[in-house]
Amino acid sequence: MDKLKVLGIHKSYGDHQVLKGVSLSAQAGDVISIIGSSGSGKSTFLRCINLLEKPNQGQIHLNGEQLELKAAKNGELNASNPKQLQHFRSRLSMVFQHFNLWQHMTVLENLIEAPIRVFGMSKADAIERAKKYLEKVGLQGAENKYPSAMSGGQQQRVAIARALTMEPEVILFDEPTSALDPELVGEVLRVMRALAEEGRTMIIVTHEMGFAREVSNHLIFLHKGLIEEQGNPREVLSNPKSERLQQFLSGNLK
Amino acid sequence: MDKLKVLGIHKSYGDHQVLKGVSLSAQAGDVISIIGSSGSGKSTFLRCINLLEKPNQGQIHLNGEQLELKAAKNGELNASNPKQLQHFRSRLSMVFQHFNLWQHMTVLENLIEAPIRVFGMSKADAIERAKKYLEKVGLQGAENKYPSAMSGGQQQRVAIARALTMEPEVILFDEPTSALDPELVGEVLRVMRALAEEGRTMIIVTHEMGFAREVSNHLIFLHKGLIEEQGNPREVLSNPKSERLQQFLSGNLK
Amino acid sequence: MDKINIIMQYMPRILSGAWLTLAVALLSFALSFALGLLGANMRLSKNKLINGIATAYSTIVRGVPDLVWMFLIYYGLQYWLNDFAEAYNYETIEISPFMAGVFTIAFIFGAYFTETFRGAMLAIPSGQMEAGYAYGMSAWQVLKRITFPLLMRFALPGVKNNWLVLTKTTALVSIVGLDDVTRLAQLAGSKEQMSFMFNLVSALLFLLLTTVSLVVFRKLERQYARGVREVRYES
Amino acid sequence: ACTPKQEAKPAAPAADATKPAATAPAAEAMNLKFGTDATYAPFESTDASGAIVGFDIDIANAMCEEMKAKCSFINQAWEGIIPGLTTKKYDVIASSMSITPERKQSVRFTQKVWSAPNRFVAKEGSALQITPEGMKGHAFGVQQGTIQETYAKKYYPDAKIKSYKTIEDAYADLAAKRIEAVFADGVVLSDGFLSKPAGKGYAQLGADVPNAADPVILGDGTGFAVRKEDAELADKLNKAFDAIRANGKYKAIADKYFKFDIYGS
Amino acid sequence: MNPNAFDIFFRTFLKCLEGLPLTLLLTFSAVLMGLVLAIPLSVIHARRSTFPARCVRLFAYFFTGTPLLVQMYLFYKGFPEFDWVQSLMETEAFDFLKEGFFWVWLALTLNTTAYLIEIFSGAIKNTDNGEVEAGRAYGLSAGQVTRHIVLPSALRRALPAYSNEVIMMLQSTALASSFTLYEVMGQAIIMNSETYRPFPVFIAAATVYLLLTFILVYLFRLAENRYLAHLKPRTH
Ligand SMILES: Nc1ncnc2c1ncn2[C@@H]1O[C@H](COP(=O)(O)OP(=O)(O)OP(=O)(O)O)[C@@H](O)[C@H]1O
Ligand SMILES: Nc1ncnc2c1ncn2[C@@H]1O[C@H](COP(=O)(O)OP(=O)(O)OP(=O)(O)O)[C@@H](O)[C@H]1O
Ligand SMILES: N[C@@H](Cc1c[nH]c[nH+]1)C(=O)O
Ligand SMILES: [Mg+2]
Ligand SMILES: [Mg+2]
Repeated sequence: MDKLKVLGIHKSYGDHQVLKGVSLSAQAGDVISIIGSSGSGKSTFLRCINLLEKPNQGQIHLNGEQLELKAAKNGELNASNPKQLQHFRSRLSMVFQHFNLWQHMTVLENLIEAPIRVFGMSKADAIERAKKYLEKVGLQGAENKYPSAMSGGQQQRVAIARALTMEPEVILFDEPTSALDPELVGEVLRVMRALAEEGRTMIIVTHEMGFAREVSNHLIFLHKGLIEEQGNPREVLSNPKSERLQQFLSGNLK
Repeated sequence: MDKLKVLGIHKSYGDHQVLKGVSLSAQAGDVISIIGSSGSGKSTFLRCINLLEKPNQGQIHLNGEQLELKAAKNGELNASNPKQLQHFRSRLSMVFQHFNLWQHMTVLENLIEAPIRVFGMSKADAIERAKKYLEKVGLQGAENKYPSAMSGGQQQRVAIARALTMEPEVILFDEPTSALDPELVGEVLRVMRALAEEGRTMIIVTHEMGFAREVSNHLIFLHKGLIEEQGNPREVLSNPKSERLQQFLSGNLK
Repeated sequence: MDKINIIMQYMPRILSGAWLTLAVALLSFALSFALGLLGANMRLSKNKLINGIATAYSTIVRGVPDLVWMFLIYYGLQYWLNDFAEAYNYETIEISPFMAGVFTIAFIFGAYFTETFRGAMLAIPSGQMEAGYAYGMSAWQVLKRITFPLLMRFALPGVKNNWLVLTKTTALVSIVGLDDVTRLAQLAGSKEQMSFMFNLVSALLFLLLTTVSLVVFRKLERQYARGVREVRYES
Repeated sequence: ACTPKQEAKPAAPAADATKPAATAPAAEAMNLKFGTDATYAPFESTDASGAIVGFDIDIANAMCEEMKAKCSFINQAWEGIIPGLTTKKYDVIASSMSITPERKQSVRFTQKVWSAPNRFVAKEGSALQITPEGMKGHAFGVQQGTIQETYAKKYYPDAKIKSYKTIEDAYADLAAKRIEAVFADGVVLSDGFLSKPAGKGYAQLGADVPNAADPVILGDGTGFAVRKEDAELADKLNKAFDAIRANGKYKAIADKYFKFDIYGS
Repeated sequence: MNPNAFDIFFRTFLKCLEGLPLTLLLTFSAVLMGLVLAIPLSVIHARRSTFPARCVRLFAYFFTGTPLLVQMYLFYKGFPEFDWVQSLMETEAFDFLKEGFFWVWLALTLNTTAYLIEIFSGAIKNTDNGEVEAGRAYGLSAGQVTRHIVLPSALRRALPAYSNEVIMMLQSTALASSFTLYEVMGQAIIMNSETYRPFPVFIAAATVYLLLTFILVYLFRLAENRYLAHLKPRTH
């Protein structure tokens, strides 16, 4: 059974059609990279998966359960059952490009907030779990720091730990390294590679071709709101079929 | 006779002894570069020369005239005669790392302010002179712009023109290019090279070894508040004697 | 001293007036705070009508003197309520002078808080809220745990300023006849021909309130500054 | 036409709305609220504790006893005293309000409660003449919105007339020598000012100005006032007043305050 | 409501216009005098902890920490109690002390001075230290740096805050109506005690103030465009 199945997502902003029917399915343990030029709709697609952006058409299934959607007046699909949406979101964690750590909370508070509020976990349990994942990203001992007192790479690792603490079934990454300088990129990639080896299901929007090649088992190239090409990353990257992708890759390597 | 002679400058902040006796003398037309690692006291030394920073010990002579100093209670030397200090400063112009242009004045107003106030020059004369130097730095026609509407390189050139309009005997530069991006550095270096060729007396704190080598006829390497090594720039730079300087230069070139 | 004695005689009553001043100030602060949150949300609404109403409210209120509002609402509100009651066949709704004063000040400062909170809301990066939703927190949880604490951080300087101005504006209720410090001290001063001393007393009581408020706000600022103080300066 | 759309949104607590309106036919004890501007000693003022006291208050209480009504008093600045009545903050004005044709357009008066002439006071030995010529260029004070203000503006066009929110403010400016005289209800000036420590060194100026000098402006004595539609209440008040006039309560109260006949002829 | 509400509104509106000159006189004489006083005082205020600086701070603390209305009472009613003020009031030359105008104006002026001191000294302290150093480095004297560099720059940056303060002052003049002055609000109060119709009366007054405020806002926007040109973000 598919862990995550997303079918025919359409999304427009006013007249501008950003996604024209994008689908994806991931088995447990799949790592799927999404690449594409700026404005091709990568972030929008990722944000439609957990309904941070409301699609105009499409279906989202998690573990075979379909997210109930109903159309609003303006044509956007909303969750008909807020509880179900919250439940879906809690199993589909997201790691944001700009981290979006809560500035008024310490690292530990950032990690335990959602498990406590969403799962009703006890504080002690949440802390225990949080520490485990903090260690996994190599930040043991940073529990009581505030995000503003950390470097970009550290912040991004906290953001990953925050997502992990939810023990989600799927993790969505939106350009997890692009806000970082090259030195910090290394830190984060190391952590993500470890996650991939653990067999987590991940969907990653990225500009790092090298990373896409190394860790993902499936690669999607988005162009103008459609999947232009997809398949095994090594094959696709070394032997692109479509002209678009060839062009994209040549620009990307310079 | 020495144009500028500075003898045995000592300066401490609290317990922290920043300068431990630094001397320098410049003939007319000398271009002296001062290099040294961050925190070695370069800026402090330059600022002591025109008493923006008050030294604890030392003498300053301009054209053989000694600046009268008297010790204040806290051990700092103050000018005993404010008029003499103003006079010294008007002949010793400074160009700041961060330009320090007066934001509420146009370029022209920036240039004529000091000559009018300090020399009591007529406005018409001051404008004439200002235009001449504005042209020299390649900014003719920018008279009525506000600094905030100019690029960093342009602003630094205005700052140099402002110093020149005072027709000073010595110009002090504190890292005149380090606030600029590489593209803008070029603009400013071109102007400074032209000044050196004109035979102006200049003291330049810089991180640009290439520049120090090309335009200055004397180079001073400051280390921990003392002159560690000095001499002809080409010789000193290609053949450093002290270990410190060797280390500094190796770090600097990577 | 004779004068001191006279002042001490009036002190209990003046202090009761100070208490009333404080009550008016705190109540209208709470109301205007809520009104400001509402107004700010309206100001940020994409609905043109809602936005327009809030914009008109904040512009008009701030363009008319407090005293004019005081008279208008103090005397006018009851007319309006009566008309309303008649039209819908309710019993007459009565408002006491105290409540009228509180409503007036709340109405005025609601406009100032609208602007304060609007600015603060714009200053919160939207990603902070999105992160909450993305992990399955409910709208209410996000508001309470994420938006509000951050809002307070950005709004606190404005809130402080509004509070300080508001406490001083309460003095206007004396003009419509509420027995606050200002009025009681003023009347006592007239009666005893010691206006200077008595008005000085009320001035000093206000100064005390200002001073205490400043101390309290410094504490609050420290509390809501969680996570801002340790800014890291790179290199 | 001028109903405010936006203000007043903070609606009053609805719980208050359950109180019975005073106009409702009262089978049992009726609740009556009186509005008064308690800055007008000896008729209405506040004592050191802040309680509202005075002749009008005592009379009103006596009438309430007669009507078996429960009475309370609300302090209201003079400028808002009629709006306060029409908006039902209270049901009766008991505040030395002179009965004038102009006011009758807005409120319904009871019969006369007391009547006395108007008067000037000034520094003892003042050489001022209270004729229009004598007052020319001189400053004197009146209370805003009173019959004396209207009268002064009409008959002393060349004087500097200053209007004050309360008569006490006028006394204060008299003491500060900002004005040379105060023009107000005579009894108020004599009993509420001249006979008090603050009035030391001041005296009546010239002769009394009787209400008959211009009855349209000065009216004929003061009365209590109710809303125009409350004819029934006015009736009750009139009956109660007749009763205390008849049973000597009025005289007892008057004697406590005055050595002369405050009811007037 | 009553059909003649409009009539009362228009009559009051015209009546309020009679009070307009006094309102404007109070506002502008106070803000101009306040400006003149506040500039030197804020220079003193910005100096660290000298005795004069402490005095100025105390002054500002008192006048910003207490209600303007109380200050007006203090001046209008309190000061004439002093014998020397009394005897001054008696003399021909100081006759104006009897009028409410002077005391109300004084309270308005000192109040706005205090607020302006806080505004200006804040702007002075925010002046870029580098610009100050540049002035000194070219031989300008301390006084010249203050007069020609610091103040022109600080006062321009304070312009938006100053315009706010002027608008606040305009509105504060309404308090003068409590001190026998018939400015706009005073005229409205007269109309109220004649008509007993607070709604149309005070809405008329509100309209006058609102119009005045809009005009001031417009004028200050023009001034800001002119004097704050240098703060505009770069346009290329
Ligand atoms: N809220 C919005 N309103 C209108 N247009 C939007 C909005 N969000 C995104 N868009 C548009 O949708 C298109 C796709 O945006 P999206 O952010 O998904 O691109 P992307 O592939 O993630 O690009 P990048 O690599 O730059 O992040 C862009 O043209 C963008 O301008
Ligand atoms: N106002 C001050 N108070 C205390 N210490 C100071 C002050 N100014 C400078 N210092 C200290 O003096 C030392 C020398 O500073 P200076 O600015 O002269 O160094 P520099 O050689 O110019 O370095 P850089 O290349 O980074 O500009 C540093 O350690 C600095 O921390
Ligand atoms: N009797 C006068 C004056 C007064 C003032 N307060 C009460 N009464 C009037 O009705 O106008
Ligand atoms: Mg994106
Ligand atoms: Mg330096």
